[in-house]
Amino acid sequence: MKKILIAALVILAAALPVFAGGGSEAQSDTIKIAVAVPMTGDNAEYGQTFLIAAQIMTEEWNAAGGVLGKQVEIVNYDDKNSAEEAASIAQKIVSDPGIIGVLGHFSSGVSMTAAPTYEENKVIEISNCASHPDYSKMGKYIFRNNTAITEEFKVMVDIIENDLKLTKVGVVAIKTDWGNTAGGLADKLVLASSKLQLVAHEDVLETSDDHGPAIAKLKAAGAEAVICVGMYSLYGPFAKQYKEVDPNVQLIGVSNAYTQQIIQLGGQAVEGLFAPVSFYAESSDPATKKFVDEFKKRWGAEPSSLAAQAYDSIGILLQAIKNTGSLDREKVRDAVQNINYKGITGQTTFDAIGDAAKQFTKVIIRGGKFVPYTK
Amino acid sequence: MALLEINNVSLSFGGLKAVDDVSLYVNKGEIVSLIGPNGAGKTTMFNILTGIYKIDHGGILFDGYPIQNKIPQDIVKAGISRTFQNIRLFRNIRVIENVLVGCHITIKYNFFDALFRTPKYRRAERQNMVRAVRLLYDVGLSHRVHDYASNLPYGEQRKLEIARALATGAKLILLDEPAAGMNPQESAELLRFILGLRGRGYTILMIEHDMSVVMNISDRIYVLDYGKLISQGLPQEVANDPKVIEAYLGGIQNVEN
Amino acid sequence: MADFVQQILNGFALGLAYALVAVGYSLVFGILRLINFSHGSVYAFGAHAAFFMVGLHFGPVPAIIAAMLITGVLGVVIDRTALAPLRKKKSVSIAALVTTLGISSIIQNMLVVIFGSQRKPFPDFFNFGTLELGGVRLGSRQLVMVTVSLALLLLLLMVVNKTKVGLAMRATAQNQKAAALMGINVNNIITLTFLMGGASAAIAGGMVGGYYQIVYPSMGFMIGLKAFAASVLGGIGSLPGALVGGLLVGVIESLAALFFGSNYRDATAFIILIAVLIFRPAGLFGKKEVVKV
Amino acid sequence: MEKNTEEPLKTAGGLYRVELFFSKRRMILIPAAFILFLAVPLMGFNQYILRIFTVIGIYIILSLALNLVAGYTGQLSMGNAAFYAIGAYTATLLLLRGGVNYWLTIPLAAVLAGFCGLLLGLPTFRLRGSYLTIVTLGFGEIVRMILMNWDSVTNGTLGIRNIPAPDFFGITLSLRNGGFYYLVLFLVVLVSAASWFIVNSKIGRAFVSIREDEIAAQMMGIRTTKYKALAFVLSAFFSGLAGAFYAPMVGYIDSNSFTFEVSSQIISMAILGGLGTMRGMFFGAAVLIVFPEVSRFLMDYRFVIYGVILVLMMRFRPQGLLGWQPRVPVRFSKTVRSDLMREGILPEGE
Repeated sequence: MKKILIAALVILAAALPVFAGGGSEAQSDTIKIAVAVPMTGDNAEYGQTFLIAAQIMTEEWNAAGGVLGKQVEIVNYDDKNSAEEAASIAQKIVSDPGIIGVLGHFSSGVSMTAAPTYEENKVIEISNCASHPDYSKMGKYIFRNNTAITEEFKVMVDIIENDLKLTKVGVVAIKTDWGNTAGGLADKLVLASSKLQLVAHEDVLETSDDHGPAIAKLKAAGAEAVICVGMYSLYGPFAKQYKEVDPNVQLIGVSNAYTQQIIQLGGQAVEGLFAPVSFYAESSDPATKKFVDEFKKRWGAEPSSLAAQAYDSIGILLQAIKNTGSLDREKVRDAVQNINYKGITGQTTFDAIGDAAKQFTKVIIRGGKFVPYTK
Repeated sequence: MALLEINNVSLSFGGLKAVDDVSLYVNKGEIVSLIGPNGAGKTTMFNILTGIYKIDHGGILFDGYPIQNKIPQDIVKAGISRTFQNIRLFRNIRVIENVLVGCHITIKYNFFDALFRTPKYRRAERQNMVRAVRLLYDVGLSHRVHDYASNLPYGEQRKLEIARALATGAKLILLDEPAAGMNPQESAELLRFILGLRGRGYTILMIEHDMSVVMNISDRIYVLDYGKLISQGLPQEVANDPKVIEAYLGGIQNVEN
Repeated sequence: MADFVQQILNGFALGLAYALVAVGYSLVFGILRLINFSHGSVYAFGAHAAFFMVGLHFGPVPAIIAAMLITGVLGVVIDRTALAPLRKKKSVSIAALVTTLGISSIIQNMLVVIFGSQRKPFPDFFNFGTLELGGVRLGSRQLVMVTVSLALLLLLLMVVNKTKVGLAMRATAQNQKAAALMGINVNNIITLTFLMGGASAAIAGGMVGGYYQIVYPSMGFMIGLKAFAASVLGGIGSLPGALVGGLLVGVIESLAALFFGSNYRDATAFIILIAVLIFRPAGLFGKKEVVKV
Repeated sequence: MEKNTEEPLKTAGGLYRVELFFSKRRMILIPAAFILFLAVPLMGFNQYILRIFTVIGIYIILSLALNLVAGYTGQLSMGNAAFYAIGAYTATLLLLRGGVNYWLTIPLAAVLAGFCGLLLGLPTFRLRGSYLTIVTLGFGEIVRMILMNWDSVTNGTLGIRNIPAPDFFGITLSLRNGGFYYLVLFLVVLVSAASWFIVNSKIGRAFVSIREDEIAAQMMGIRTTKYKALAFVLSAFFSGLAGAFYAPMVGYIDSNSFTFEVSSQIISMAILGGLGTMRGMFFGAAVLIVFPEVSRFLMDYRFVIYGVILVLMMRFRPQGLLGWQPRVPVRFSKTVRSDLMREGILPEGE
């Protein structure tokens, strides 16, 4: 029994630094925005680029005098793309009354885990990546500055139907919560098309780089075009292994395929891969150019469309605060809801449930580069 | 009727006959010694008796019931307990706890009695705690009750092993070289203690190299060599058996070669 | 049918990768009776070392040889700094096991710190073309993998069975005390074992890296677990066992993925493992140990 | 026989005095600590801190559960996350699909987890040491794969969301109102007490004897297979209990919450605190839950340091930070003392 007691005291001692950290919540002259994304772990590169994008946007505002006369401060949290971590971080964020909004989280599942906490405490959550259809339905304060995955698939179906004029479609999806939902939606849209035929759907594990069995089955089913539902890590190995079996297969990626990494990892094999994107880094738009140049300086490579959406998300949040003229959480939320924001990912408005509407550009990899698709 | 009766027991390990057609018996209240050169199969015999090894041929009767090839736990329950040549105490728990583990099968309560601390639990724990202290007192370890087994000097560890073996409530105690590593004074004391055990109704079968111990307290002696029984009888008879002398001297010669 | 044969071939290549990693577990377990949980990370380290060397414009063979050396040294460093002191203190086996878990975490996360956690392209060293026979393809990558793995395993077998050092290793595996009494420097033998384990991990890392043309810090986790399962399956401590275990796991896994979908493929190794252990606790090639009392 | 006058136990040293202090005043200190912990939600901590306290509670239960198997019985299980998962999923499914009352789901989930512990155990207990360890590891992975793929029951990789928080006499438990904190506190007290009662009985002594020397334990008549199975069942039961609590607290579960990393974290906690001690589990869980929270700034180095701590611990303090052997004498109850006195065999120093 006494042992329990010793331990109890030690717990208290060990927990002291937390109390000290948690206790100081002095009012400051800054407006805080949390960026809660994976900074370590397998998806760290995504999170790190989002943070850079967010910082660039905040610095632009701060250089112009901030919002409501206050400087904007980014508070970075590492959720490791883990639901459990995110749940803890969400608690931490809502415990800080200075934080008005959150950019995050990375995957839909993680974002949806944290969402109820934000909703309950009136903290605006804008995710630049979550694509699960149910995400934005989780509350009034929950917004998505990313297209719902359905919209992307519509474009992909259009590519197969009209640009490629192929009929037999296979779907490969990674076995994660996102991959499952998105893969299922891809199936649905292909089935809904009168011209297309869904010949096979294969799930692959993220923990394995060997996609042989899945490819064998897709090929056996006679797939001419394969919709790839995965993170950047899927495309390279999958394309390489597939092209060895069937050099003529046509691969179509989702918008997150738009990243330089897949060209590095896929090399020749990803030549001719299609992807629908809402942002194109080599666009001639001056705002885009400015961001891309600054981003390249800090990161060393071009921003992905998700990073661009992170950049715009912060812009939307700050613009909404400015439009409101106060930090009243309910009013800021309403301002986000009613915003009409011109950013580098196009003109953004939110519908009633908090989904952004976006325009897509089709890009294709040619000569080791993403280029806009033209016939 | 003999308390323990071993009939034509054989055991081989991949072609090597470790125990070859051995028969022996131990009467109730006897002190019987099993001697022989190193590698003669004495400890193997103990391992067979306690169910660690399964035999190939033969039979073992304890108290009239066959016990060959039973699992160790059933053999302890039947009433045979042992000590080990290379002491095997529960080193990181206290001396008293070692003996209480020995009391395991005499403590009659189940899991839920323990979980809810029923009167049955309290009664059994109390009785066995007293019993354990009594056993330690008997072997001369009452000053070590609270200590950890690993802190005990060698001689006391041997005593603790005996106390633990007695705690099981066994009738037949197998002692594997109880005097090993003891000085003459300690062995003399051990000798008195073993005689005392017999006085309290225990039967003892022991393996021992210390001839002063063997000759002084054994009622009868069996001699094993290369897994075979080469001699048996009263201490004096065995000591004068040329085969025994041969086996021991041969052993010495082998070492010297 | 062609698919079936193709998957057996794929599984064979995959299985050789498991076998290469499994060898490292077997070597160390054979001598120390220790599950070296850091081996998966050492393998990832080996792959990154090769990747790094390639970045310095080494050719494929020099890069892998350099990686072998570096990774072998890493193995030795692990043993000398973390495990040898435990042996000296005669610590319980759980302590060594936990130490290897800790080392695994250190190596994997240092790789993240240095190289980043993302997947990096590994050059396509071994692609000289593809043979096609009746719808079944045999790529040069597979051929290289098979050749190198078998050569390495043969070499290791030769070392263990035909050389004086190998004799000393086997003696140490049997009984450390007796080996020491016979004048064998047990510590040196253990060091050598870790050197060989590390070097074989680097070869495995280089081969698998070249096969999939990808390296990343967490690449060793799943393959490490599966390779360990493979080595237990074959009979841990036995080199032929590691090969057979690895091949079995690789082929069965590929076939399972073909027939039942990829969903359970990571579980395949463990299901086979548990099934085998229930019926043959010492694995397919392991010897039953006699209890000494 | 003889009379030995040398000091039986080293009784000098600060640690001994600390132990003695706690030992003598336990009747005051334990209730005091309990009241202190009861008062935690009233101390004005924010939700985040309360969550940390609650998570520590969960991991204390998980560590205590592992401790029964690994600490006392000496069988390292690397698959305890599986039992945690089984508890969480069972409770959730019973609640959502079976319509079972929340307060019933907790024991039912724990029982099913315990049953799975037995299922794992029966065929595998003749395996020793490393082999048993690898089987538990494999079991953990298999369970995770099943959770990930058995879509119709577990909802696959999507996991199960919107698990409602339980009501307690009309009050919905939440982190904010301290409800979950009190519930976990209650469970921690329950599991600690059960663990304490089991360990300090012939059952606990049988566990320890298996850890210390399995053969010698068999020679004491201990059915080692049965007790190993019991240790696994208890460990699984308590882990399942923790899982059943966890699910409604976070409101969602998926297979990623129960990976090998969870098992290995529980092991690290138990080892940091000291396997085979209960105090160590409290300490280990608290430190390893708080450490990542206060060390976020270290980023990727966090897990490097985590590894370094494990390695250094094993090298310099393998018994754990709080893993010393108590030196205060065994406490004899009054009745035992009077019995001993009557028989004239009361050991010295009593």
